[in-house]
Amino acid sequence: MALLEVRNLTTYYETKIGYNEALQGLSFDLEAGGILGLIGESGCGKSTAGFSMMNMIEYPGKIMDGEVILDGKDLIKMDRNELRKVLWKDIAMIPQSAMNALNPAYKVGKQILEAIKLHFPEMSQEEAVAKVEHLLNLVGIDAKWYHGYPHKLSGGMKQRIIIAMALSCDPKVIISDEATTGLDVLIEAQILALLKKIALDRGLGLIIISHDLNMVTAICNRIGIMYAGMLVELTTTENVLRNPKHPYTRALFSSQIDSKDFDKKVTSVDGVVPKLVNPEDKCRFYDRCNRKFEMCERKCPSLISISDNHRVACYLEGDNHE
Amino acid sequence: MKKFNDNLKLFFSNKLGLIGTVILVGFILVAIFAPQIAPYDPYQRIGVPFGKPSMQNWLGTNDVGQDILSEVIYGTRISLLMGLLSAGVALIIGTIVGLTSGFFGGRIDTVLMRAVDISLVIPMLPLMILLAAFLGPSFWNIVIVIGILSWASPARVIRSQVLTIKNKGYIEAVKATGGKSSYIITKHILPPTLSIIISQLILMSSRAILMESSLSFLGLGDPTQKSWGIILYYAQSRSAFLSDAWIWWILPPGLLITLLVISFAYIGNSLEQIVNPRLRR
Amino acid sequence: MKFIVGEDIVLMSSEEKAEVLEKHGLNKPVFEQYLNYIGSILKGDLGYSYRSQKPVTDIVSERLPWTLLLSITNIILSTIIGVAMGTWAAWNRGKKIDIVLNNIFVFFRSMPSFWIGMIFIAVFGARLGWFPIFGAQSVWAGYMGFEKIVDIAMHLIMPTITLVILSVSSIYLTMRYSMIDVLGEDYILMAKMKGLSDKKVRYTHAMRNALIPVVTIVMLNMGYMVGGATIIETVFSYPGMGRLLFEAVTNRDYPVIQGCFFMITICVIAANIIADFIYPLLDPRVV
Amino acid sequence: MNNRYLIEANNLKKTFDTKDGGILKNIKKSRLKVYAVDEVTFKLEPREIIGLIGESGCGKTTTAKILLKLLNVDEGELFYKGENITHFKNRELSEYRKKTQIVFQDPYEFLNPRMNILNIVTEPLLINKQLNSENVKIDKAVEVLESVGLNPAKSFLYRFTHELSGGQRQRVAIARALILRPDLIVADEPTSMLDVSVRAGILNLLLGLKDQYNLSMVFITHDLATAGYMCDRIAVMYKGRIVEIGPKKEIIYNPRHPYTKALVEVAFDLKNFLENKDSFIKDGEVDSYEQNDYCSFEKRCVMMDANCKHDGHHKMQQVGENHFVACCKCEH
Repeated sequence: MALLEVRNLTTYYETKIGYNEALQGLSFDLEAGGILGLIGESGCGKSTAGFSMMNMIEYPGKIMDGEVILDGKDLIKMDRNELRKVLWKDIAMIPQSAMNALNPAYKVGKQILEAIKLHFPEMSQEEAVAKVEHLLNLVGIDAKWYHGYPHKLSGGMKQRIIIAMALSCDPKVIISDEATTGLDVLIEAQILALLKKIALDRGLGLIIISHDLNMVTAICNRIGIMYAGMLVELTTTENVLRNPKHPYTRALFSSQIDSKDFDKKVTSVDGVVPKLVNPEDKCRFYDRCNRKFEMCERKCPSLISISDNHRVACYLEGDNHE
Repeated sequence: MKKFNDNLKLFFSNKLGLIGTVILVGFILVAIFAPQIAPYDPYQRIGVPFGKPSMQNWLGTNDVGQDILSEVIYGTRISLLMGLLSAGVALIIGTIVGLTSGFFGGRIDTVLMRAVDISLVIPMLPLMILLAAFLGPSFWNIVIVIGILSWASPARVIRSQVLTIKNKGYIEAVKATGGKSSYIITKHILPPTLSIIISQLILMSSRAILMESSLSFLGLGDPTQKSWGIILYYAQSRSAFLSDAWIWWILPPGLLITLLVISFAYIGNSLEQIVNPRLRR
Repeated sequence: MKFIVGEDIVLMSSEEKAEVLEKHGLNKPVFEQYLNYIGSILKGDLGYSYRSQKPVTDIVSERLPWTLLLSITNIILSTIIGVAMGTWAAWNRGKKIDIVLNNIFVFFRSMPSFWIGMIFIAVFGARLGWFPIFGAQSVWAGYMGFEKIVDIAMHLIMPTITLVILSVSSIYLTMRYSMIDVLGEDYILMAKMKGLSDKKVRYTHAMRNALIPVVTIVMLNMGYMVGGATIIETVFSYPGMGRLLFEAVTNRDYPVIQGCFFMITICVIAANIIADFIYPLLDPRVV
Repeated sequence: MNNRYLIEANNLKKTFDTKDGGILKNIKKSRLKVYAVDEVTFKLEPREIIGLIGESGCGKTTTAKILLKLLNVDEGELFYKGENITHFKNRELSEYRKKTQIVFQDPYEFLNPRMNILNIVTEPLLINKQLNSENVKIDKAVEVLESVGLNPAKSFLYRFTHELSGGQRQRVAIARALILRPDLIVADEPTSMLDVSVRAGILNLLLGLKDQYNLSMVFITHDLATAGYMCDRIAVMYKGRIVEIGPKKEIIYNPRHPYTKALVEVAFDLKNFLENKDSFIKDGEVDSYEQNDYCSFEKRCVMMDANCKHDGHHKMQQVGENHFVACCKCEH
């Protein structure tokens, strides 16, 4: 059984003119020790996906449907009190702009300690402090920073602190939502290396939400490509690199610069992402697709398996013809 | 133009803004048509002193036998006018200071902002009392005193708006194309600041009305002009609160001040929500 | 220094004039007068009242405690009420309770404070007789000990409530905006994700950061509150600095006016210094 | 007057006080002079694109602003077509500014949201008093909008920036920069805010315009792959200094400076970097902007040893054709 099973997760946002269907039917499994990348452009619903998995969607957002099953328990069905016990203990998140995720008024050590004491009330003060110091060392921060305030830390250090915080209650799954965006490339790479190492050492399930194809392909072993609120392709990194199927995935790769041959022209995808408020029931990539045919306009294709470990939402592939 | 209509819609979608506007329009009408509306000339003795409300004098008469209702109606004129004028003076100074300070920055900014801080921290009312007493009671003196002592907070708001705009990329772009300071101020900085200036003008008016009434109440206003504050001053000095007279002598002017200030506050707040999207949540 | 003597001197006879000038040291050159003035302030000497001929230092120090009592009670109460209500409204932003609170405080802000005082006197003083309407204590009753404290408290209630109504709104509004701002911060989201209860998020994580602008506003409003005290002391004939200043202004008693301003300035500066000590306790970024 | 180089930057230096602002705040309370740009020297030929690459705070944007004369240098000289423009003022300066334009990172910031596209695009003409009539204005706007691929141009004229997509906005910004027919365009991370699928279009547009209008470009980026695609030459900056400069193929296929090596690895073989990061760079970041006289990269360099600490080692030395490196460990 998979560590985390996400089934048909659907989240809408209320607007004045109807629901914005920001996330539609997200389904995937995550094994222990697996690193899954969710990749897509702005507005594709990847951040909504992250928060929905934590059941942390707030008004005007609403989880309409779906299950997030962690250890046999469905997070979506839990009430706030049950959920509070599971959050951070079993599933933790490194949010976007970790720069601002530390409370400026408290020492960083205290903020990590707070989570530990909340979820392990039986742990003694000394043990908890020792654990925080151990975590700081683990992420490459001197334990003396326990008593430092966030404004004294650089961006990269804050990022490391947040990673330590995410690890503090030994969760089984960590979601990283654009966690390194905005950092300098070398710092970003160093932090990714750290994250990957920890995930592999501890056998965590890691979900990396990002817009950076280069980064995701280097760190993840499975990748889900999202477009306009839907998963359009879900497969191994190998397959994404060698054998991408969905026209959008292919387009993404043809817009990447080829390091071997800089004279090879990159191409862009014309058109814009469709409006997700009351969308038409056609393939959401229809307007920008260069291989569309009449079937695509009738109904939005669903994600189907075309081979082992390769699922695509496109009528051109497999038996996706109804 | 479309944007203007959108904003108008946004403004009126805020019910309080609409209520405020209706009340204010009402007050303005009363102020303009005071001679037509008021039953008597408020400066004329028409009855016995300290008269109780009656069919002739709905709100009774004051200590010298003038009709209180007429006084209150004429008071609208003075209070409204004085509020707007004082706020105007404050805004002229505040805009100049805010624009210079925000746009030019550096040492000028430091000096001006220090002045703003000081005038925000010093106790305003005692200073006003002093100035008003020194200049002597007259309509224009009160306007000037309130105006020159309340420029600081609009100056600060305007400066921060100017600063935000000044740091926008497009200002740098204009500089890179060779645009001069005068061009940048008139074309790029003033237009988006104008709406803030107007909303500040309205908020300052409401404060100025309160200050005017306070000064008048202390006997520092122009005793020949019947503003609401002056009416209350006479009510206080004749100890109206010790008898039933407070109901018709003290209550009405105060309620009207409150109502007028609230209408300004509602309008100002809903304007601010349009002007300052940060507040639009 | 010369101009400040005012017009009164014009009305005096020449002998009187010489005497007055001599007494106040006004017959010396302006610069020397100024030096003398600074020197005597440093010695704690604020000169003599034109009117009562008593030393200004005595007059002021007699009135100061009452103003301090009124202002400090007001600041404490306004801050507690403003912060509590502001937090409550921000947490329930957009709901009915938020709208009701907003309107109540806008209403408070829009009422002329002296008028509220007059209504209080008329209703709770003159009509119902619950509270005394005049002064800070019943001087002639000769109360002692506990009775005296109760008496002073009874005299304090109406002026304080009036003053709180005047000053609470800006604290409430600042707290509400600041709280709303803070609640939108990423570290609040983080705290929620960590599994903390709403109460803990609100009081440990949000409140402390939201209080920072409130300290600034209380500090900035200190002058405003003292100003408000001036007028309310006049309404309630409360024997504080504000009333003293008002009397001095109407009497053109310039040494007293100077003395009052001097004291008020000292108080405002002191309040600012206190605020500077509070800042680092709330915000470690300020050192 | 005719000179081989369009721009020559000679030993540019610019310092800022550290009195306030960001990371610098924590160094010391005393007023420390911080080199935002230190001894920056390079030449730019006509029709050439040079890439400035480095992390945030490395001085690449400051360099660009100096080139545009938006900032004055403390030391050093700047030549435009052989003419010394370091101390240009007023008339001369506005003549120079017509010839140099900038495209910013965030097109939404760069375009005044209250102006329609027509006014945004033609504003440079208005400022430089080259607008005679409304017809000329519209004609010029249409022409330039078409050249940046906004078709049909007429349909865009009266729209506002918030009605456009990110890619379209950046095209408008480019059109505005082009309308005065400049010789030099400084592009400050023009694609970093855009989605990947849109980015390619902007990059190709800029390359096309370079050929069409004989432009030179200073292309600022933090992404080596983009620099490789766009530029003829690349200058790698670190802590205000250029640490390596050379033709792009030299930089990318034969990097010599340890910092460049790490950047190349991250951009083109991230997987390998993640596994062996310690052989490329030491943990830690730019913690201080204090400059020494031997090597800016001291703290993070894996090759650092006692021999490095000799004054003057930060000077550039040639390691190949047009390829210069500021590292004493790099022999030819």
